[in-house]
Amino acid sequence: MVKNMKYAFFLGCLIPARELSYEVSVRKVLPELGIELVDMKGANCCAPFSIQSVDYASWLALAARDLCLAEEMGLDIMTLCNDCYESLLMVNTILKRNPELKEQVNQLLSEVGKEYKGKVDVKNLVDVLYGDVGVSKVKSAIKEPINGLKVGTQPGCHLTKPKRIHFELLRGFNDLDALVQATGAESIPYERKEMCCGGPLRDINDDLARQVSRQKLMALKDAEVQAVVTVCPFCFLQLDLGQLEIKRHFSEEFNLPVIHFIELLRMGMGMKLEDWEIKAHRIPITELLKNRL
Amino acid sequence: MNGKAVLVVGGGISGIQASLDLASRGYKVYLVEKSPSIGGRMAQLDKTFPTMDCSMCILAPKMIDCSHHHNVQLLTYSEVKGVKGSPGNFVVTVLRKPKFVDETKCTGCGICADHCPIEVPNEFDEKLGMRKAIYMPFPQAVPRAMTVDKENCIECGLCQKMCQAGAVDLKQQPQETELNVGAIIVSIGFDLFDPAQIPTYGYGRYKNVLTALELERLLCASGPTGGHLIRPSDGKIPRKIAFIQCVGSRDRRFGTTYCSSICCKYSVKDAVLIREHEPNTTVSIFYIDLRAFGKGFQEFVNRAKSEYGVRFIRSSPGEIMEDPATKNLTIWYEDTVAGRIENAAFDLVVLCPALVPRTDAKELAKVLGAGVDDYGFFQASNILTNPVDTTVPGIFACGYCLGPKTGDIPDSIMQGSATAARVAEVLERE
Amino acid sequence: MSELDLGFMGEVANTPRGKGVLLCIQCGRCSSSCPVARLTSEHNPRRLMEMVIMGFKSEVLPHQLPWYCLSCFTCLDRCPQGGDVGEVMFALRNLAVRQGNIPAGVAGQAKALYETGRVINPVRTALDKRESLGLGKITADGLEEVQKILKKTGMEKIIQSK
Amino acid sequence: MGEEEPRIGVFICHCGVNIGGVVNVPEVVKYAKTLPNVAYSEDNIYTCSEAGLASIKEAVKKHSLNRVIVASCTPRTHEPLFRSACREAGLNHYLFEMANIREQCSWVHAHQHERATKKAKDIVRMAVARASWLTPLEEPELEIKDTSLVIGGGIAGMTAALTLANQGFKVYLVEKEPELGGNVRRLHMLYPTMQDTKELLEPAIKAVTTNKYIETLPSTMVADAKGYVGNFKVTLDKKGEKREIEVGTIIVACGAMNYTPPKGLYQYGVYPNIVTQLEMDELLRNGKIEKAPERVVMIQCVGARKGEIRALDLAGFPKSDTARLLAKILKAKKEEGWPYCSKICCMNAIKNAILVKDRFPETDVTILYGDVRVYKEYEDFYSMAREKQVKFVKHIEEVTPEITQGPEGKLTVMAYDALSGREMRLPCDWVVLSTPMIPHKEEVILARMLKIPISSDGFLMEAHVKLRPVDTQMDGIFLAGVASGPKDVPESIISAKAAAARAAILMANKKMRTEALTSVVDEEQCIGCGLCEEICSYGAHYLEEGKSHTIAALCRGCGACAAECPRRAITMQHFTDEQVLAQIKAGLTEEA
Repeated sequence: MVKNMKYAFFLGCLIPARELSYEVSVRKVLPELGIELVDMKGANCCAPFSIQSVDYASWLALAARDLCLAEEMGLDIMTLCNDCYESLLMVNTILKRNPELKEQVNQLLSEVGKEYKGKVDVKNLVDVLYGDVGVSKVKSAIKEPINGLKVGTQPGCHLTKPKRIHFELLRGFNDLDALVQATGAESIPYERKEMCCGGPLRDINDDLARQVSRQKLMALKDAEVQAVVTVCPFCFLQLDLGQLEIKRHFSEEFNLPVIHFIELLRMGMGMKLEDWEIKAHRIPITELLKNRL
Repeated sequence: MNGKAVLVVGGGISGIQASLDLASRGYKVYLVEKSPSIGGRMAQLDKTFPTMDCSMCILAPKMIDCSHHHNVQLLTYSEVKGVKGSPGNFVVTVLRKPKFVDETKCTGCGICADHCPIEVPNEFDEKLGMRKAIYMPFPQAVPRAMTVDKENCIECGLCQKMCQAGAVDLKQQPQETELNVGAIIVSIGFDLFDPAQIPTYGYGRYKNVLTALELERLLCASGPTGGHLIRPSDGKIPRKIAFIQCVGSRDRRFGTTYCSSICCKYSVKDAVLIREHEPNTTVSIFYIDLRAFGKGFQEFVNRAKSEYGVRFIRSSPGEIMEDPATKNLTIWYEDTVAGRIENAAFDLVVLCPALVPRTDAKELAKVLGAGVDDYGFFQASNILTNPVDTTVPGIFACGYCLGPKTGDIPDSIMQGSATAARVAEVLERE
Repeated sequence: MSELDLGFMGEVANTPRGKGVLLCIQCGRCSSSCPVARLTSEHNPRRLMEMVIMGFKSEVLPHQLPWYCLSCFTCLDRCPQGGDVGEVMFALRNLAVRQGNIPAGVAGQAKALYETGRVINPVRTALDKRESLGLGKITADGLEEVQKILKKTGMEKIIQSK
Repeated sequence: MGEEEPRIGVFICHCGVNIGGVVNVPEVVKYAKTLPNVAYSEDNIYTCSEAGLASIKEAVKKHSLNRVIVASCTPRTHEPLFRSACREAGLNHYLFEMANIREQCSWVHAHQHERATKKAKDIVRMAVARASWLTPLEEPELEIKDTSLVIGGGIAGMTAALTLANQGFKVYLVEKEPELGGNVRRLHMLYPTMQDTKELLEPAIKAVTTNKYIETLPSTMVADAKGYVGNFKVTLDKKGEKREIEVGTIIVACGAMNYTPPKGLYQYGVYPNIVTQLEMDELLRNGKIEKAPERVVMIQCVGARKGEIRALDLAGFPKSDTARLLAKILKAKKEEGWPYCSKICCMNAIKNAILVKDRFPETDVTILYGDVRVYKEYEDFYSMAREKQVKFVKHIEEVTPEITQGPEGKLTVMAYDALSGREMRLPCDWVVLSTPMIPHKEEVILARMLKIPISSDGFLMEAHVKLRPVDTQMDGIFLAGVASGPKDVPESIISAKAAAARAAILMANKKMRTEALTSVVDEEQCIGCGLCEEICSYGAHYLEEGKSHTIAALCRGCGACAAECPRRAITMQHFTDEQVLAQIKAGLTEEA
């Protein structure tokens, strides 16, 4: 059975603004694996946790509006950012289960001529690669396996928690590890894998945010990994940029390179990173990947 | 003997009590037990509160009473397959699984087991100890006869050759027996919630995380370690032990919203036993609400605190982490009264899992046509006024298969006697 | 000693994400699992639930307490009662915002959302880079609709009041 | 000594490793064989196992043994078993003797293998010396009357009476009040179903009063009880009108009462709106709370889980004046509180909280607890209350909540919230105290009359708290309902049915055998001084024509009379002077 490999591509806010290299890699790699991405014209911000903290109804309505756009396109959504993913997924789940709430949200949406019907699904990059493409196909696409690289993966909280939502969709905690292994790299288990990167506390209590990241980095260091592999751009930012901040505030240096999973996959598929993309990593990756860059 | 017969399904303490009361009252009793021996959960325990009697020592006489009573017929290693009829006239089909040993010939000498080459984990010891493929689950088993575990048997025939009584019969076939009975009592007991369902506690991954029943076997003089309290990873005596309450109990995630009723109490007992076994070992009990209700328990808790120095911490820990090198365990918890989040290292952690319905409870309920409650326990026809009647007239239930109806041994015994009374009421009325 | 607010628990419980507070049995699994609570004694989700139950409204809403939560949802997975502590935090923040307690960072994002339809906007150099890489333009096609929605829900007022 | 020479068989048990791991059992066997009159000895892994018992029977036949000794554990649990093995082997079971080398040897000397072995030999030698003097005894057979007396017409008593009547036994149901129903009458609704108590009581009362086998005797007390299992003679007193009945069994379902705090405890009796849960139940039932209260505060464990009663106070059960002693303790407890958890108060408080909430949804109900002990499925009842927005607050129990009254009669409770570490000021309209269920005076009088011991918590004591929860130490007398400790309705019903089942066994069999271990009076020696009658706790001695006589069925074989008798006219069967002295002498003799 041929799966529908065409997605409404939800970029979110952070990636197009600050992590262009992520976007570029996704646009390069996914078509090679038979995934067609269609940009969502007129999409708004997913209403992440900061916005949810302000107002509940606005969250539902804004996320539902994005879901409506996908419904109009007749496509399931694929996100890159965990925040976007969780926000859209939760609203989709809540509204599908609660007709009364759906009615209220549609009342808000009628204001802008939209109606949420509950016809599309929300997926994340990992879901698409693991579930649609499949680990074996990913593996067969690897031309230059990343052998010998020991990494710790950071799936990020909102890819897997709360379990009652994610497990129902049969999306597991170890999907990312399977994909990492498929590239030839080794995913090393470490304590506190489920722990948050600390990012959400940025701008609220920067010091605490850094302390959380520090705990996570210490656990990774203890497991003697060579790099961290992330999916979520916020995790990436927090762990990558965060190391510089930790150095500044705690005089503690981890020097642990952080890599987007898609970059790992891209290199494995034999597509070299460009110079500006290498430099987008604040913790240099040149030493680690010198033979592949 | 008044010629009327009763079927009791399940040979634990409440089934035994019901059987003995009915048999002494003059009824013929068929006691059907799924496993090779009667005795049930109580047989697995080390000591019982508050007299600190050795559990087996006070149970064994009752088990033997059952086997000696002229009105009791034991049908061990057997299962109920079908029920027809109505109160006063049930026809029950019982499947007698082959033990591959003739119970009438076997003396239980155990020479066969000495020569059996196959060793497998012993279910009676919660798989902490080993048994042979031909075995008796425990030394005081009733009936005292060996059983061949055909799943693991390689049919080498050594047991047959060694048996001087000629009791081993590897060609024995399953038999179906039809019994005519006036009433039926269900007393199939409970299973334990599998703590591996709460991955943050590491049961199954961490060697030194045990269930409370496993601990009972470790403390028991006839258990796999001969009563020496040692931890599984390295055989050393644990110096710091923690008990964690409500592992699966009071938990909506698994549908086990009820309180299992016995864990707080047995934990305090185990803690005191441990302190008596190993005075240099400290014990901490992590609890949410310390449910020391029932005769003498509050006083016992007070003594555990003041005389035995058992530490009680009001907290349900978030997670346990293992040091891969030492296999020591770190518990992350919040002392909720102090409001402090802390972590502490322990040598051994004992989880107190919820008590859940037997895996075959639903199947048996179906065979009997009896209802089960939301949790899967046998439903009482009226929890206030008819607490030991099932939803089917003439079929009664006692012990933990009714759910955590306070659940400890005296309650199980009272329920066993109460079902005997109900049976007499029904059968004498006719 | 602050005066207890009798209705605070009910107020929280009646919000869409706050019902979990009624399920809390104060077991402490959330607090001992919370990555922030392990770092600072200021944040303790279990104690926060207790303060809501008891009605310490004036100690909860005007302060930073509900804003320490990472929304990592570890507590949601571990709460045996399905008490959804992390969700209750959203309910508390929603109420806090209505009392004017909104951290600058959050207020900034909300403002950006209203003005641009996005919470984070690219700087000039990023826009140039996009163009040079041939990536699509960032448009404000949906902005008008976003503003209509935010006006309708009343969030616009909150944003403007800051 | 009997006519034939004693031929003693000694069976020494390893009890797995319980004994075998400490005592050198084979060595003890070897030693036993050297003792006088020992014809045979062997060791067993578990003598109590079927194989062990079979071995005893075989040896009795093969070696013509006429005395059997098992050296193993305690006779308390295992003597009946070995005795029946002897019987099956054709030996009078009073020719059996037990030597305890586990509790009295291997367990207490676990680390001294050699000395433990020596002690085991001593114990076995003593048993052998005694066994040589054992004589066969016959157990008297008693007729059991198939009528029963149930004391107490509460839910437990009515259930027990109906259960027996349904089996065709005649039952006298005695209730001190003019109406049946007991404590449940005072309740409004029953948790967790929130069923009206009438729905429970009315059908039960109707079933009892219309049952042809039950004679209901309201406004009646038990004035006196004599006799023994199968043959009790009970004097009933209905407002001065005496009547004697004869019954085979007695079920005590005399209930308990709710503890009323003394004036001043938690300001009870000082301010008007401070009530117990039971009083609150009545107020709610009668619609006495008309105006919606702003807040109701409930305080758990008032007078419970407090104070210590030393078990010693009640040990022994001396005849002298138990009632006085107990009254003294009861009084002391009233000041200090009761040490046990009353088990049902948490659910009771929740029930009343829900009733208040259902009536006045806007009223805040705050329950101050130490532990929420909602065991079994009552957890769901607790959840239901929380979903109705009842507040549960763990307070620091060590600090007694302070209750004050403001100007307009408004109460204020000051307490510490243990879980937020904050002091709380709770202005409220009602304070409800959850007080425990406690034994009442009639129970103490009954206990004395029926010679049932009382446990350290003041309730009637079971024969064995674990294994015989509805039996008493007195054959033919059983316990039902809260007489033996706090229980809720379903638990009371279960215990009543259990008691009825146990009583029915005796009555259905119509006869039973009793222990032969009783006192025997040598009339020639007896001077009729009456000391034995006075000392006996069980009423087993009586004087007639200047001589003492023993009622065998009542005698528990304690030996107090034999020790007290100035003329040594009393012999304890199975513990004769010869037997005991031989044993002591052997104990003082060094190992050969």
